[in-house]
Amino acid sequence: MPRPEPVWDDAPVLVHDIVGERYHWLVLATRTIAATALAGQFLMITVPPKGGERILLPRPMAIHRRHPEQGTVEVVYGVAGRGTTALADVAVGERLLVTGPLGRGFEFPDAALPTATGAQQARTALMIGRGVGVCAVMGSVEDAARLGLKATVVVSGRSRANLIGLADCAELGAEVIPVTDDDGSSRMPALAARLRARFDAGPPDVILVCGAGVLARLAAELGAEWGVPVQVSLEAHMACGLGYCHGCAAPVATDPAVEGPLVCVDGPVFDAAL
Amino acid sequence: MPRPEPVWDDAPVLVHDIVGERYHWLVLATRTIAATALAGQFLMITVPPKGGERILLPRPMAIHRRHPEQGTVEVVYGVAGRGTTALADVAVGERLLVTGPLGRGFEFPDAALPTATGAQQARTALMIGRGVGVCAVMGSVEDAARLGLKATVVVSGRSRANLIGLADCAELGAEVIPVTDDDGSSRMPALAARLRARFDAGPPDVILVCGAGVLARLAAELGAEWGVPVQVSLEAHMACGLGYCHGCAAPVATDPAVEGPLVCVDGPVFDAAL
Amino acid sequence: MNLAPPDATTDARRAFFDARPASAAAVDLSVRIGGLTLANPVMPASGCFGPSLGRLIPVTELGAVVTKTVFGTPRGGNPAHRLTEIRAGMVNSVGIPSRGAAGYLAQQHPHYQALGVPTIISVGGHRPGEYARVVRDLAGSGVAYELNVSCPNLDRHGADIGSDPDAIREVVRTTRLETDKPLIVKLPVLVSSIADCALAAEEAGADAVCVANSIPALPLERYTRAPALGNVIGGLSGPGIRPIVLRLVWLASRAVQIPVIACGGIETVDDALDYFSVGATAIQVGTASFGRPFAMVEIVRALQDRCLTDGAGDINALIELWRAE
Amino acid sequence: MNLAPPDATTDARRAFFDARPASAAAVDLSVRIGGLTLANPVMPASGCFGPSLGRLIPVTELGAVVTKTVFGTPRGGNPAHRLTEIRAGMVNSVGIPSRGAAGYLAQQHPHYQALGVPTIISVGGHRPGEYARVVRDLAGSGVAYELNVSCPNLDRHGADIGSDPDAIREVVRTTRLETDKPLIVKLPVLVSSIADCALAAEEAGADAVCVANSIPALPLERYTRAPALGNVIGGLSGPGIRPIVLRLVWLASRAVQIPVIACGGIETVDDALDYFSVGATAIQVGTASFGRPFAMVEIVRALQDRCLTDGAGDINALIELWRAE
Ligand SMILES: Cc1cc2nc3c(=O)[nH]c(=O)nc-3n(C[C@H](O)[C@H](O)[C@H](O)COP(=O)(O)OP(=O)(O)OC[C@H]3O[C@@H](n4cnc5c(N)ncnc54)[C@H](O)[C@@H]3O)c2cc1C
Ligand SMILES: Cc1cc2nc3c(=O)[nH]c(=O)nc-3n(C[C@H](O)[C@H](O)[C@H](O)COP(=O)(O)OP(=O)(O)OC[C@H]3O[C@@H](n4cnc5c(N)ncnc54)[C@H](O)[C@@H]3O)c2cc1C
Ligand SMILES: Cc1cc2nc3c(=O)[nH]c(=O)nc-3n(C[C@H](O)[C@H](O)[C@H](O)COP(=O)(O)O)c2cc1C
Ligand SMILES: Cc1cc2nc3c(=O)[nH]c(=O)nc-3n(C[C@H](O)[C@H](O)[C@H](O)COP(=O)(O)O)c2cc1C
Ligand code: FES
Ligand code: FES
Repeated sequence: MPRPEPVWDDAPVLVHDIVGERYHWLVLATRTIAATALAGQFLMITVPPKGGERILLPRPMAIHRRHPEQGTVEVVYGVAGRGTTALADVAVGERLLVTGPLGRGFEFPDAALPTATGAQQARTALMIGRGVGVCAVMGSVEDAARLGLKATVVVSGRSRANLIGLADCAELGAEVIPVTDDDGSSRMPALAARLRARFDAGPPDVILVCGAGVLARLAAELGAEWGVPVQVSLEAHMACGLGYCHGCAAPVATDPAVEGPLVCVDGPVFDAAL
Repeated sequence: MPRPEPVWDDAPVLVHDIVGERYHWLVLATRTIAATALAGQFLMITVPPKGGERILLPRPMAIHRRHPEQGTVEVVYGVAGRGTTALADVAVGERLLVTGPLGRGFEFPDAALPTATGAQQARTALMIGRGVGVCAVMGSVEDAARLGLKATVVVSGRSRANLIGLADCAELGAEVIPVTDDDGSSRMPALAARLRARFDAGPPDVILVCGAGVLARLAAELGAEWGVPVQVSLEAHMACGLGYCHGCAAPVATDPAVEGPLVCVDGPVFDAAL
Repeated sequence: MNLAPPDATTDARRAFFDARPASAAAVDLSVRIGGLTLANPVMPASGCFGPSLGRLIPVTELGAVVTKTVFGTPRGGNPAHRLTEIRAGMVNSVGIPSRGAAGYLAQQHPHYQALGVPTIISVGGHRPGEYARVVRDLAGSGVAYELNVSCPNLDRHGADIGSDPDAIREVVRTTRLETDKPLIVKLPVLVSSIADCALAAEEAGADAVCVANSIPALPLERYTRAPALGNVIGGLSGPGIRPIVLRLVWLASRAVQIPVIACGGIETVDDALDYFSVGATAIQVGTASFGRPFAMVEIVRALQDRCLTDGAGDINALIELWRAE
Repeated sequence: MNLAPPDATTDARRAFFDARPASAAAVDLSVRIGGLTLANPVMPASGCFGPSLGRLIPVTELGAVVTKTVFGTPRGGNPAHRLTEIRAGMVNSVGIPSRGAAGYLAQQHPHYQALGVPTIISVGGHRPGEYARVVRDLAGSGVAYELNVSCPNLDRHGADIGSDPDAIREVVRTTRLETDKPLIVKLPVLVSSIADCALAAEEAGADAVCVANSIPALPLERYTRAPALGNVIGGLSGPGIRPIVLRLVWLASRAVQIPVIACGGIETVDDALDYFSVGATAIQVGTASFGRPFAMVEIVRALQDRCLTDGAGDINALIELWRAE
């Protein structure tokens, strides 16, 4: 799919609320981005100066939901350091400078798409996200609903109150597998066993996962077992989001004479090679 | 008079209000400073960090009023740059780190003090201040009231609404000569004529003035005409307020091999030499 | 959710792309760098621009563009993390990945040419002798070369080439033999005497100096105290370095006759005028473009507007109004 | 010492002057600089302390005090304004007024002696050869000498003496002949190679290096663009310079065996630990004391507390826990 042309926009903040115990929910009015963004693409959000605090670099944030008819996008973020702390101070009615949509998103491989003539049974996709990582895969859950794929979403988090996207999945008709740290269900052998039990008989046609850690390794393992493609969304520190600053080297070992992939343009979504 | 020992204090802000159109009025609870400060001494006020704004150097501020019984001092300040802008954000109930009392204050020369046996007529003092410069002389107005001197205070400002210390002078029984820019009464020939008319027949015994500009020159001129001593309070950029950083060189020409006076310890009050 | 539908493009953005008034466009902001005349004195800092930024802003309003530094042979750059932001500013240890001169010419230069703006090619080297070769390999591409001498001299235990006036002389002298195009020497901050470095460049035949590169720094993670960058050391940039670089520009401008291009923490037209007031002829914008992609274009337009409001016929007249001395 | 009774009104101040728990006082924070043992590694930066600060804080809790730089003959200092604050930090152009060595001994040293803390005397010179003479004239006063080589070399067009390793060697070699007391060389920031400068000091017989002085900068007034300082150029200090100086301390520590005393933007125990983690042995606090006169004492106490909570028997064990490598 050709990538949409990025634009910058001075986007009014329509909603800025707390969700769960630790996350912030932003709804931004930005018609062009809402209309063009692909699943898994992201924004660079410039944090406005406030009370003497100056944040120089924009912060990359996944586009959690796209509402092209309303001309809005949703972002969910956690407060990590100076930038997100200052971002949390922005009030409804203020504007945020955003650039997007950016990067390579998730794309269902042809094999996972319902054929033109209609497949015999619905194609299925497994999405896996933890914390705000759920946001990176939510666009694909939207796409699945639109395209008629059956989506199963593993939503992982510290506790039930901090699971992101449950309402979104319900609205989009996706099956949710909620797992949390406090009851141990998010831990690796438990989750792996649960997914194998759920899918060994009928594996999904694609696995989409956000995060560089154990979840990505689990997805790669299951993908290899089931023989299905895996796509993983990665993070890197970023300055431009457009491919010119070379700041967002993917955390992979490379030939010292050849630059490795850049997360902002070659990713954030990469094909997982086990 | 021996100078009181300076202390630092973590002083609760009891009042923080706007006065006139452009000034901020602070009442700080700081018992030792309130009890020991001499007229014309000053504080170093550390501006607390807030919303990412970091102010490194404390800001020198005259002690406008001392209330030893209540354990409080008053400060009146105008917003000039980053430091005073951030200071204006401090809320009642917060604490301000203050160091003081600092510097050489105003001191009535013996000739201006009522003699022990009682002078034939009350001694008189003329104070001159403009804008927040009125604060530097207000301590002497307090002293005059206590010592039984008759004080006349020229209170200069842009407009009537921005004259500082009118209520204080009334409370302390001082005569006020209010002069403002908007009716031209603060301009030099007019003010000089008015003071000559008021005092030529019976000059004051001392003139105390705050400011390095035309008012100080006028005071020096009148002092020379009338043969009375003049003391002037000066400003300088300061870091320590205690004499050790050598940052507050008085704006006077000096021998290149010998350091000139330091405003924080040799002043802020200097004897005016015409 | 039932939210009021916003406009397709917000007013701010629409206004930005509206045509400029003819009066503004008529202001002469042109400056000369050696034999080259640029339409205005505003350009990006090397490494803080690429043709992809041209997708977001009307890049033809700039005086020139500057490429990321090109080395003679390919380099991969530093390991992640390559950048971070701390209170003091941005710190980057990108490490100048490069496709080499041939790779630049084949894969990147065409995209620069397509921008329709003069392209200044930034050139790097591991030793003073290497710069001339890279310029030769660039085969006349670009309108000028910016010699980035803030590179460790591998022949001299790694102190920057540009911290040694003799090495600067060698870089410029040898490169001068390869091209008649303007040579700009971009100096590092950590030098004993910026005047000596600028003078060395001028004497050896440089057409301008650029002052300065980012300032080497070591950012640590809070709490863990682990180095925040894969390369441990990176370059500090952004508004916090401005007062340090202002002094360097002031000293360099007093030392040499050739133009001084200022670079360090410029975000607004007022920052640019600060540098002009201490002697700069042109300015480069680096870090500011990340947070505000249109920062450079805004500065160009604001210079036009200031000329009009201050009654200055051209940029030199405007600068004269602001000379610090 | 003459501490006024703390205010009845404020708990914070009363608590500050309360006796420390015996467990804290028992922690061994001592460090060695040459033959000298200091009770702890915390001291003021030269020019940011005077006996009058001892009126506000229990100065005996410090490891040492450092005087403002003393020159051989009297100097008046720079014209006003001598300091300002901008967003990047504090900038001072005090210009080191000095009463000369004789004046220092007669009028100032007695006040330092009365503090009851080891006094390190900072020494300045206009040429490399001058330092030895000043130290001789100081006639054995003080426990150590900090040679402030961030002074323009009047024999060499004004680049700092300390930016030239040969000049550093000359300063140390000649001064070494005059005294057996520890010599600390305080280096400037704007040098091509801090490692070369630190090595030059070590080879010539210095007992420690102090890294570093303030960073030369040019602050302008907003709106008018007039220089904000009477001397136009001043030294930038405060937290904004910390990442720059951290790198210098890291490089210097790797280059030499002698202790490195870190100085630059230290405000809290965490800043101190940052420097310890990259190799510093002791730390100096400058700008932070102006806004928070008790900053140094707080750092000493927090180091004691950290040793207790982290189970470190002494400062070296605490530092080991935090070594960056
Ligand atoms: C493609 C992409 C999508 C993302 N989507 C989301 C999202 O939907 N919700 C969300 O909460 N977070 C998301 N993140 C992470 C988010 O960008 C960081 O949490 C944020 O940048 C932290 O900034 P800070 O100033 O609060 O933290 P600090 O630690 O103070 O930041 C210091 C510097 O490091 C960078 N940095 C620190 N952590 C990260 C990180 N995890 N990723 C990238 N840069 C980092 C910052 O941008 C900054 O330059 C995403 C990151 C990427 C790359
Ligand atoms: C002894 C003394 C008593 C004072 N009393 C009062 C008072 O009662 N009320 C009042 O409003 N102001 C008073 N001032 C002036 C006050 O200190 C300044 O307005 C204030 O420091 C400005 O700080 P800023 O950060 O807002 O301004 P900025 O311009 O941002 O300050 C930049 C730097 O310059 C210094 N500076 C700027 N202007 C002055 C100045 N006029 N005097 C000293 N330093 C300055 C600041 O302290 C800071 O270091 C007094 C000054 C002195 C020396
Ligand atoms: C991400 C990044 C990459 C850079 N790459 C280069 C480079 O390749 N060559 C170069 O000469 N300078 C490079 N620089 C330095 C900038 O050109 C500029 O000198 C510095 O950032 C100071 O300007 P600023 O404060 O406006 O950013 C880079 C700076 C940044 C932030
Ligand atoms: C007001 C002031 C005066 C100074 N005077 C001297 C001095 O006389 N000698 C010296 O070696 N350094 C002097 N310095 C530099 C400091 O000692 C210190 O190196 C610098 O301020 C960096 O530390 P900081 O960020 O903690 O302030 C002075 C600094 C300031 C702010
Ligand atoms: S963020 Fe700039 S290249 Fe990826
Ligand atoms: S303010 Fe430090 S000496 Fe006066």
